[in-house]
Amino acid sequence: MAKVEERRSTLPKGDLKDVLREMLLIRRFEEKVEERFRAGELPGFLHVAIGQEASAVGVCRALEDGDVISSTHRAHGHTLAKGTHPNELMAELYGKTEGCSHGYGGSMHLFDVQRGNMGANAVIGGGLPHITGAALTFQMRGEPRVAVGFFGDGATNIGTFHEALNMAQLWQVPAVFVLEDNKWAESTPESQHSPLRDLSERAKAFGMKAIKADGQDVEAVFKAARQALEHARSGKGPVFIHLDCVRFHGHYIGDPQVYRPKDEAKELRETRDPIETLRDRLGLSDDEFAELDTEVTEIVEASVEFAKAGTDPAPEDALKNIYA
Amino acid sequence: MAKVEERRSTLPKGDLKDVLREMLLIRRFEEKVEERFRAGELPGFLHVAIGQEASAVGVCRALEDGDVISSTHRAHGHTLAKGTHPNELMAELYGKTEGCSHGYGGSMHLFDVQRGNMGANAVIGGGLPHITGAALTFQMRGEPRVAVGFFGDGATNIGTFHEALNMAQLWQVPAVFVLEDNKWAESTPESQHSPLRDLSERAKAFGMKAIKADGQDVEAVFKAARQALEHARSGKGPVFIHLDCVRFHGHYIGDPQVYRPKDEAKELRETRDPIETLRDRLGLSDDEFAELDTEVTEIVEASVEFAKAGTDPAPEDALKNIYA
Amino acid sequence: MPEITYREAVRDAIATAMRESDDVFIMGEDIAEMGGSMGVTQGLLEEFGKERVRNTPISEMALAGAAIGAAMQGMRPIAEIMYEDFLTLAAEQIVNQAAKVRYMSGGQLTVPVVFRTQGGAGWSPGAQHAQQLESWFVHIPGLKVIFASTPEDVRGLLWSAIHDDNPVVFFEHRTLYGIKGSVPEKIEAIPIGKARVHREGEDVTVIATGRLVHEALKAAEEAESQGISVEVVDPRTLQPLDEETLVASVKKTNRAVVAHEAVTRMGFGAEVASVLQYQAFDWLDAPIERVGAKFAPLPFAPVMEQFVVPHADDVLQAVLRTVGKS
Amino acid sequence: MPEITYREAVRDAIATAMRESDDVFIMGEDIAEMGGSMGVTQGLLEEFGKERVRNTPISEMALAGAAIGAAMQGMRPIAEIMYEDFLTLAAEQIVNQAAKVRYMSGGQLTVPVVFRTQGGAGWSPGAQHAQQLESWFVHIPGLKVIFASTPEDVRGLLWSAIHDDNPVVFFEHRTLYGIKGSVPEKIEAIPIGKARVHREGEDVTVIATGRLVHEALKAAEEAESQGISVEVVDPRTLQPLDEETLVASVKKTNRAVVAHEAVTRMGFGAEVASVLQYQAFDWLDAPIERVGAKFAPLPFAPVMEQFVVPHADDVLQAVLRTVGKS
Ligand SMILES: Cc1ncc(C[n+]2csc(CCOP(=O)(O)OP(=O)(O)O)c2C)c(N)n1
Ligand SMILES: Cc1ncc(C[n+]2csc(CCOP(=O)(O)OP(=O)(O)O)c2C)c(N)n1
Ligand SMILES: [Mg+2]
Ligand SMILES: [Mg+2]
Repeated sequence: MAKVEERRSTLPKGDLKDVLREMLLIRRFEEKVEERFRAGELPGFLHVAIGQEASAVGVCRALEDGDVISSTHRAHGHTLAKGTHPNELMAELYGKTEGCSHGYGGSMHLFDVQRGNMGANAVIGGGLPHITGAALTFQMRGEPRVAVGFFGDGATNIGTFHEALNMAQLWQVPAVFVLEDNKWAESTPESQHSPLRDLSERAKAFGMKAIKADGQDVEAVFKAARQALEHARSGKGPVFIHLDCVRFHGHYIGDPQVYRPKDEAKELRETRDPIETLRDRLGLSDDEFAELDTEVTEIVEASVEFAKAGTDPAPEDALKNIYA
Repeated sequence: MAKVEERRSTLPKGDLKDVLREMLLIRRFEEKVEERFRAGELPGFLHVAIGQEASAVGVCRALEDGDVISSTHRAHGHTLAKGTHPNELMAELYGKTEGCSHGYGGSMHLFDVQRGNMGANAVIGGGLPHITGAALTFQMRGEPRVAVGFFGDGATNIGTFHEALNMAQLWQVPAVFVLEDNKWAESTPESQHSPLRDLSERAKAFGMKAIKADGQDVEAVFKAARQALEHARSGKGPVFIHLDCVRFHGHYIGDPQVYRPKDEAKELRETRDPIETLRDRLGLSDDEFAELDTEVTEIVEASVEFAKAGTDPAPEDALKNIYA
Repeated sequence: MPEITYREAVRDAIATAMRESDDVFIMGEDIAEMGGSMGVTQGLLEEFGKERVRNTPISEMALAGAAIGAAMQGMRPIAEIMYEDFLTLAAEQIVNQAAKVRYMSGGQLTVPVVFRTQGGAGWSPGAQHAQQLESWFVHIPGLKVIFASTPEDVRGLLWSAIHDDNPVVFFEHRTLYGIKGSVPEKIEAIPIGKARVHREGEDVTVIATGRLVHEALKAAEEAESQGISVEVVDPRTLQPLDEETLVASVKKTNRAVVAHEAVTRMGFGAEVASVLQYQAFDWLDAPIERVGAKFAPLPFAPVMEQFVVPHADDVLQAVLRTVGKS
Repeated sequence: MPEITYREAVRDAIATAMRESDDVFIMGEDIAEMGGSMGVTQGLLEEFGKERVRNTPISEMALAGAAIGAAMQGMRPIAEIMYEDFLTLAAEQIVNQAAKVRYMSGGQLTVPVVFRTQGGAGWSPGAQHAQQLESWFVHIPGLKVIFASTPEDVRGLLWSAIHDDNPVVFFEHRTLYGIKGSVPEKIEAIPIGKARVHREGEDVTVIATGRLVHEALKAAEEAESQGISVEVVDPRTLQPLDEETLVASVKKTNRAVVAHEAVTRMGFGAEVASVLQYQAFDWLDAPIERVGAKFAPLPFAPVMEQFVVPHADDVLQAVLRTVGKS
């Protein structure tokens, strides 16, 4: 477990380039996933997090060793940010035994327990009570660990969300709940799925501390996460982080987005791209950026090679891992 | 349907004695139910509303013809207040075909559709989405009706509550949600089941209008209900009413209340009895009160006679009413 | 007779019922602008507007429960649960409320609601987006349960379900949306509780539901080429169950296979086998075979997924076993 | 061997496991000061404190889900769902999460959680407080399902469930809490997946669960007085199912009755009957009889309730039918 004195509330300047690199890696990874899916190479049902790299990276950078996360159907970014190697993630998407869930999970069921990823979840809100329970365990064992649950704006409408956060607050467990508010739940705009225009108000139903941040600004995300984690870790109770995010792409790969104003995504890309924002802030030259890009692109390409060269499970493997 | 011009926002003085009479009827009815249950005459699982008469009567008095309610496991008071004859209610508790649910329902499943009672519910929160759906129907049909759902403090922890109220607010349906906050969920005090000390804050998660009132003061309840109903009926959206209530008795009949401070109920009885409060306010003499008491006691006694003389269903009747 | 897809058939039943009566409306997640996650409700928003083609928040309990409340007030809502797996979230409302309100009220209320849902494997979504749970609802008195396998059946049965005064859990199969079939020009109600004999045969009866009806028909052709005559029957309504037709068929063929995509253990086939062994005991020449998914959650990797769920060949092997040819 | 009640047996298993390991704790509604709605957990708060005997809000989803999350972190939580009917609320977490997490993670995680619950009719609570839903969970790969009928079994099996690394749905029957039986001085684990032969017999095998075990034993005595020798077997674990013991018994007696309190249709008996007809086809001299609740929600009025749920006489009549004596 990381030592307390090492914790910082802002990202040291020297780390920022690495943060940019990581966001870019996620971006290129997701683009590759879209490409490979459209090429017919990837089975299943996939949701990419293009545009939401800052929330994954900002939050996961703020974690200490021993902290755990649970993710959603839109899980690739969180999984990479929590430390799973791109090879293992890509192999999972190809259904290979080398995958992080050994081919049993797939895009919506990514696990990497060793690295503190308690699982993506294809059921909206499904992972939130696990966070309450994990945090309860840390509390009961007196361990200085925090459990962090990601969820979307659409998820704030489901009963599981209410019950899980309410219970966490009641018991003052060290949990942080991170709302990635991209204003869409599949095809349903926020105005059609929630009566609130400021979803941080949800926290008031539990009296939970809420922190708002620009989810497109990785430094802001990191800062909010740090603050929340400190609060939770020090026994002051759980925190609700509201991240104002955007969705650049369709809900799932292949989504024609008939329901969405034509220019919305384009505009968002121009104004709220977390990668462009940080790049500008760092004043990176085109060459410097291209260098980073080449680096991560190679990692992504290599992950595809790794995945393709991976092992298909045997059909009968389907009967393993059902019971311990 | 009652005419709009007849609606009043306070109880006319002349009605107050009748209101007292009705609360007293519920009180004596519930006491009789306890007595008959302890005598071994009543089957099943019963929860009485002794001490909470003001919320049932205050709210139901404020309704117009055509308005509907849904109730909880603690349903006798609501049912009587909504107009079901004590005979039919008592007959139901005795499992007779003359009962308001014809012997199929029992204490936790009281229905009286003709009188706008859409049903008690033995599942916490179970009836709340029905209120959203009934109100939606009124909205879609352009009928000036309101659907009113009762629930307890314990129920504010269940996902159904969150989903049902959220949806009602989103769609701005004519619904009123009445929280009877008696500070206990079975054996669990509010501090052990909810992180909030003011449960009207729950409404903030939906941006729903909230009204607070003393649930032991029937006039205050009526006023709050009137205001809420007007709001909902006029298309301004649903309202959350928070009633500060008390529970005089055990959670269920027979509850030894080992978990409860010895004097709590006694003190509450002395200070917050809705019947005593109204009686004092009306300045009723002992004789006048005794007269009322005799009147309602006779009604209650008659209901027991009626119920006992009722018809047992035939065993095979159990196979009726399963499908329409 | 026009040819339409299973998807169009579902849509036609909904649209026609909505045209006919203002009491009918549909609510569900992403059913409006997007036309549903399976494209079933495409075009309905444009025709009927957003009041009657109502997007809901992600609130399966309230979505089911609000539909129940509306039904109690005389509406005929169709509540779409996007994936069958999410029935687990709506289970309380469907099982404790919809199924029982009429009964608990001693017959005062009816709850004419249809819970439409879909599921099924074959596209590698993983363990939480494709399980088949129809047997759960067959166990609950007060519900009707339908699982149609062809465009004609799905249209006629959904029509009947919408007009039925009872709560109906209506299963569609994801992989069937694209299949085509001819349907009557005008929608005809198909009675709830009537099985359909898809193919007559003498040697073995295969009772199949959903996708497995098509697999059974393939298996039957293959069996025929091996000299075995297979009768294929689709119960279509799992509750009430047309025991008469099933038993009559087995009394004729003396052998039975029950096939569905759901896990075999405690699947619908268990009920059918139990009914058959009881009512056709003296007619049975071989144990009743059950074909269903192997006892595993649905795995992601396609090779494993294919291994878990049953196909025509599994049905064929079961048929062959019943005639002692395997 | 001491005599204790079924209630005390449950409590003893929990308390002993909690003494043995700090990883074991129990959470549920009203389990602390009140000792549970059935008095099962009385005294535990005093011994273990409110952290480990944890009252929860009325939040069945989060209660089940938090237990799952704790189990994923290595705890061994016991989550009490007050009434079986409320499993419908926790169903998503139990079925889509607990049952599948190990599988979906490719074996990285274990989820050693016990979902304890109780139900059963006979006290007129009405339709939402007494249904029996064990068959639902038998249908879900990844879960183990236990339903014990005696103090000894409930203690030994709960002990095993708590120590098992898989999610277990553990059913208790409300009307059994008061029954007494002798138990070993020290708790002995009873293996999950082993049926118990309660009574040996030659003519008919009755396979019964929960309350019906006791009804079956009564029926067996009555049958004996009529010259029919009945073997009574309690599977105890419904998943995994001890098919071997059941089949062996039926191969001996050539006749079978399956009895439970749940609704017959799609009840656990359907699975048992299907297994038996398959594996003991050539040994069966009569159709397998199923005894269960009639197809109705549970009515309130005692006369109707008694009519709906099965009793010893229903088992007896079924036994008589199998030997052609009715
Ligand atoms: C319980 C449940 N209902 C419905 C779905 C289908 N579904 C998958 S993602 C999604 C929208 C989620 O929106 P949000 O939570 O905002 O996350 P985002 O996709 O925007 O990241 C829906 C409705 C689901 N997976 N689970
Ligand atoms: C979903 C569900 N969980 C648990 C119960 C058991 N139960 C019945 S009443 C009750 C307490 C309810 O408290 P509250 O809502 O405050 O109502 P009150 O009894 O105080 O009127 C509980 C836990 C239930 N009926 N339904
Ligand atoms: Mg979103
Ligand atoms: Mg209360």
